[in-house]
Amino acid sequence: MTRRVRLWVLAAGLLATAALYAAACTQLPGFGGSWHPYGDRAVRAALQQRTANTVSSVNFDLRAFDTLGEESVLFASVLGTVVLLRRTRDEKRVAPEPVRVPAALRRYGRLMLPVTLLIGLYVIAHGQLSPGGGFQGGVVAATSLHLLYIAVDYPALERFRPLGLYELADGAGEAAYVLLGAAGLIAGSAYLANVLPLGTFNTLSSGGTVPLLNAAVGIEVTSAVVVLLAHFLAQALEIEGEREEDRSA
Amino acid sequence: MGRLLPLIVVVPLLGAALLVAGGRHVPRPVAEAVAGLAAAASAGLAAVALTRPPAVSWLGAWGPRDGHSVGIVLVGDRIGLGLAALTSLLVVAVLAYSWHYFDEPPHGHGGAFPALVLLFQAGMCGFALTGDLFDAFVFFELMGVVGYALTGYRVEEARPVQGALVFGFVNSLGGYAALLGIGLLYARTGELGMAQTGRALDESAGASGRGGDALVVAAFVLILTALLVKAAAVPFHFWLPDAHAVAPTPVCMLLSGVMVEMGGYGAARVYTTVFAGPGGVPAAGARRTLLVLGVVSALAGALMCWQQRHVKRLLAFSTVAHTGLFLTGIALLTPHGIAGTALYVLGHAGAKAALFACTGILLDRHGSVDECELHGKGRDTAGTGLLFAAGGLALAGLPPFGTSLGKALVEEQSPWLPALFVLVSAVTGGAVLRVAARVFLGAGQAGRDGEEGSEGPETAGGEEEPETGRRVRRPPVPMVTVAALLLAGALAVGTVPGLTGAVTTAAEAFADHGGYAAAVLDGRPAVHPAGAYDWWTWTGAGLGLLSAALAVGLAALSVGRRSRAVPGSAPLRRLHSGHVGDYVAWTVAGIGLVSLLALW
Amino acid sequence: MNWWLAAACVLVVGGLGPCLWGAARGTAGRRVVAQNMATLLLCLVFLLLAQGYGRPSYADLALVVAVLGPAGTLVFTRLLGDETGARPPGTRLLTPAVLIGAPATVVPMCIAAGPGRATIKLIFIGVLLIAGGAVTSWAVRRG
Amino acid sequence: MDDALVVAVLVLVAAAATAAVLQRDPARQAIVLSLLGLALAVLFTVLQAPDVGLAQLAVGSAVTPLMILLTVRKVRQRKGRPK
Amino acid sequence: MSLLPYLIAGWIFLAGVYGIATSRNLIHAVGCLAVTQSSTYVLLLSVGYRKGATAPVFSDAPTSATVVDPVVQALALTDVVVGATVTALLLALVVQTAKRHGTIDPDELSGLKG
Repeated sequence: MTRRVRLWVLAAGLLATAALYAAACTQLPGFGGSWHPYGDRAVRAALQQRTANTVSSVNFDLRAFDTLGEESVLFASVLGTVVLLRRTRDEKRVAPEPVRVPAALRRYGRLMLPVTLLIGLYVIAHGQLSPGGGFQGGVVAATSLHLLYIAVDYPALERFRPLGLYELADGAGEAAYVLLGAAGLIAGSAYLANVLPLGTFNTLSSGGTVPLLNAAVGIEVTSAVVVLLAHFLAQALEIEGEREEDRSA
Repeated sequence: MGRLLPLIVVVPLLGAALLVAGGRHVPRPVAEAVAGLAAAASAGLAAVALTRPPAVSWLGAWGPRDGHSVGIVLVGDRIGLGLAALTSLLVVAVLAYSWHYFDEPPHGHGGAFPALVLLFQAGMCGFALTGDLFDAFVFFELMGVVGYALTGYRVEEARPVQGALVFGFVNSLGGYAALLGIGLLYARTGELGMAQTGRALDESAGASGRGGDALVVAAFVLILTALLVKAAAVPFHFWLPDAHAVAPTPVCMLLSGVMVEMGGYGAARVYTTVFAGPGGVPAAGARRTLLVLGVVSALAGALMCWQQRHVKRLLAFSTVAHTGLFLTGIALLTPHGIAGTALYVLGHAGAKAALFACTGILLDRHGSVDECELHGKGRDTAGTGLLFAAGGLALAGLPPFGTSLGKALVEEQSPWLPALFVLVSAVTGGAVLRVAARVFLGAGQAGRDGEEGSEGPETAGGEEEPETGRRVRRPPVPMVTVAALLLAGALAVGTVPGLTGAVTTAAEAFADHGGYAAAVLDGRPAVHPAGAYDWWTWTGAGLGLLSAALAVGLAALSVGRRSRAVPGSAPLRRLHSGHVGDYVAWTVAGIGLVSLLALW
Repeated sequence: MNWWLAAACVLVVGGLGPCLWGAARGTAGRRVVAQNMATLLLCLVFLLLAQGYGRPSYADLALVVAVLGPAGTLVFTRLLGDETGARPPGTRLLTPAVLIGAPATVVPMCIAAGPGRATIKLIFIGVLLIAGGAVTSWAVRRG
Repeated sequence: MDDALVVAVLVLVAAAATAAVLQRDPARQAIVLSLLGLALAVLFTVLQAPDVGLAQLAVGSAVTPLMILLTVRKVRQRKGRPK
Repeated sequence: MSLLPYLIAGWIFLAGVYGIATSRNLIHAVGCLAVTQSSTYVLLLSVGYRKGATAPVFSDAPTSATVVDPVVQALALTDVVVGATVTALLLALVVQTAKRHGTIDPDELSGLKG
């Protein structure tokens, strides 16, 4: 299809979609309205479950199955990336070119690594109380490790990052979520039922299974992001195809 | 039993997690055994659930109070469970097929392939069982993500990565459109469950006296877009031949066997549960939309299928054609149409997976899936040839295959349907039989590349890497056994007498808009007594025989000819360009087309 | 709407808007400068919003930006280093922006909050912001 | 009057999204995408969704740009090599 | 005003689609897909907004406070994760495309036609 024809098809499609969507918008309840039946029910249920952060309650209690699916999407895409970015038979691993990083930057990187990591852990741990949770904190924690690459150098990152361990933790985090859900079944209730004691409202141990599921997600996300970035880094810095002339020779 | 429903989805997830966690240290046979066990356990659970009365499972014990819930529900109705069971069985077959013969896994990840297959299974089972719109979106994405990774699995070659990319773009775009639609529905109804949303739409229609306004239609169109992308209906179908042509053979068996059908299932499920009531989309609009797209897909798929020389691509286009027929069956919106389509899907899954299995054997023996290159090379493997030809006849609708029975049930619904079904079955079956005759009998002339008649672009299937690492000398026993068992399954669908009755009852429950909501929200399952049902009739069997005979005739006529090209079809072939931009443009144009059809 | 929110609004329109303009045109260096400036301003915006809505817990977002914002900018300087060049236009603005902006936001907020854990958190964010701003503006200047 | 803030951020998000689409060079697009992520985080906070804002910040500020730029670098390596 | 957020969500969706369809670089197209997805966050959160309400987080607010809809926030959160993972996976495919085809311009990719 030529570019011109594609543009015509696209224009027709975009126009029709825009018309359809705009017509639908005129029928929507106005922005900022006060009618949110599901939301109101969810808030009541979350308070009854003594979880201060209602969003975490929805994610890890009321609609915990969605989060299981979401973690599986993350898990699957990491596994998929590992498979897609594997080193193939016609490629070799070369030592990455050393990069000279100024001392001030190195100091900043080394200093900020523990600080960022702590902030990440804080965000995970307070997931059921204040904004944050396993996913947000997990990504922050994983980013902290990569300060070693962006502010120090790649070998420093590789020393601090036993990849096998992170792959293990990735699987273990997913398995932990699945098994915590099964605890509900074993206790005689439904899958993913919140069967633990609910604790005191607005404390770290409140919410029953919510903090545990949150922690499982935190472990999985941290390790998943580390594994994901490890494969992108390896492709960009280490893996090289055999040169064309070598292959033909 | 209801409480255990989630395990059908969760057991494969746990299997995959264990395979990845143990990744480096688990030897390959152990990994494969664990995967097989997890898949089989899930299949067993689904089968046991099928024998019990239908049940629903509220996750987290957040059951409804006064018809409202804050949780997610899994619905174990017969059709959804049946699809989950079919998926799981096919996954077991695929794991057996790829046992020990599939190409070397990535270093240190012996369990990567089986783990991905298990995740795929979990995604499809979750999608089949969920009774919640957003949860369905999550599982749709899970299916998608695993699908892209599996399609691009053979990264050493050029075409798989391109096919996977195209698949990824079009499918994700469809998913996001659906999410917009779900957002619109949520704004209107304040609900996410299918039963709750449907009921809320009906109530608001009852209160205001108007149903099916622009918002509801837009939500319907946007959600339908994602499902039609999955179902590969024209003009959303472009990704399918590209992805199927390049994916590893075991993956093709799953993609064509069940994943594409999930799209049709989703369309039917969402329509009947959410939009079929007085507050939804008028039945005429929904019927027109599905019918037009179904018929066009069936015809275009058959036309494209006939002209392929790349055998996997040929089978892929036959999937487009047959999915078009499924959509046509669903479009009737009658219990009989759905029952027939369900039987047809069961038979098709067995036949199509068997055909891919045989093609995989050819690929592993000869390093090619090109009809011309393979000419006569299959003469020494009569067994594989017989299976391949039987698969072609099953596609063509030869009684007593399940495909034929399903088609017959659908055809009875309207006088013009037999013509469409016979034509499409004959052409797709004929194309497969033509390949069988050339490859396994050496009929016709050995084609050489340049002169094989092609007007317009085409994809050849030569110079492919066998998936077994190196070429195998004889067809591996597990591969042939799997293909034979799959065909036996397709045969059983048409010959086991009780099945049709059970499916008809299930279809009646499936099409019952109010009954579904009552069963899910009020705990009052509607009673659908097993009544009279149609089985084989003389007309149905006769039409099946006719289309099979036509397929054989077409194959016989064409086998000696040099050209497969159909005059005048070059512009259509040129549209299949493998270009992401083209396909995305067609997808939005499709949204426009569907909204026109739904509104008219 | 109170004064804190009004200040946040002014920062969004008068600060983030021009940053977007700067990030969308010009040389690669100028774009990275704009990105860096945007993360600095964003941190301040989050602090103002937390105060304006009376929700101290929103300050967690500022805390995260204070560490991840510089990390993001360093990603760009590290991987686009050969394109940005030394001393891209606009660099001069970075150091004064952070040295004036951070105290100008944090100090009034500390006064409003009074002594306590919230103030310690605010000062911590301010320190992180200044340290991050100093390092990134230096890294951007080097190119 | 709260509306003014919402409208300002919404317009900023729309502008950032449009600019991200119109940047044809992937490395430069990554910069605009990172700004889009920041703008979305502000929008989410203004819409009283700090949880989502935090997630968007975590993903959009460093991880996504890093992945995009590493991809760009890998692709350029291939192009820079003589055939 | 009462429709603006919804319309902007639609605008972002269409702009992203336009970008993918006209892209000459697959990395750029992946970026545009991310833009397309951000429309869904905007729509979901706009739908759940309530004027004058605060975040549904009660660690530093009284439990009697009026709050916005927490459900859409949970959905948007899931959506953000899904978006990031899809981006990663597609970028991995782009890396391999560059290796095996020597180009990432969709106009130059051939091999799957007809």
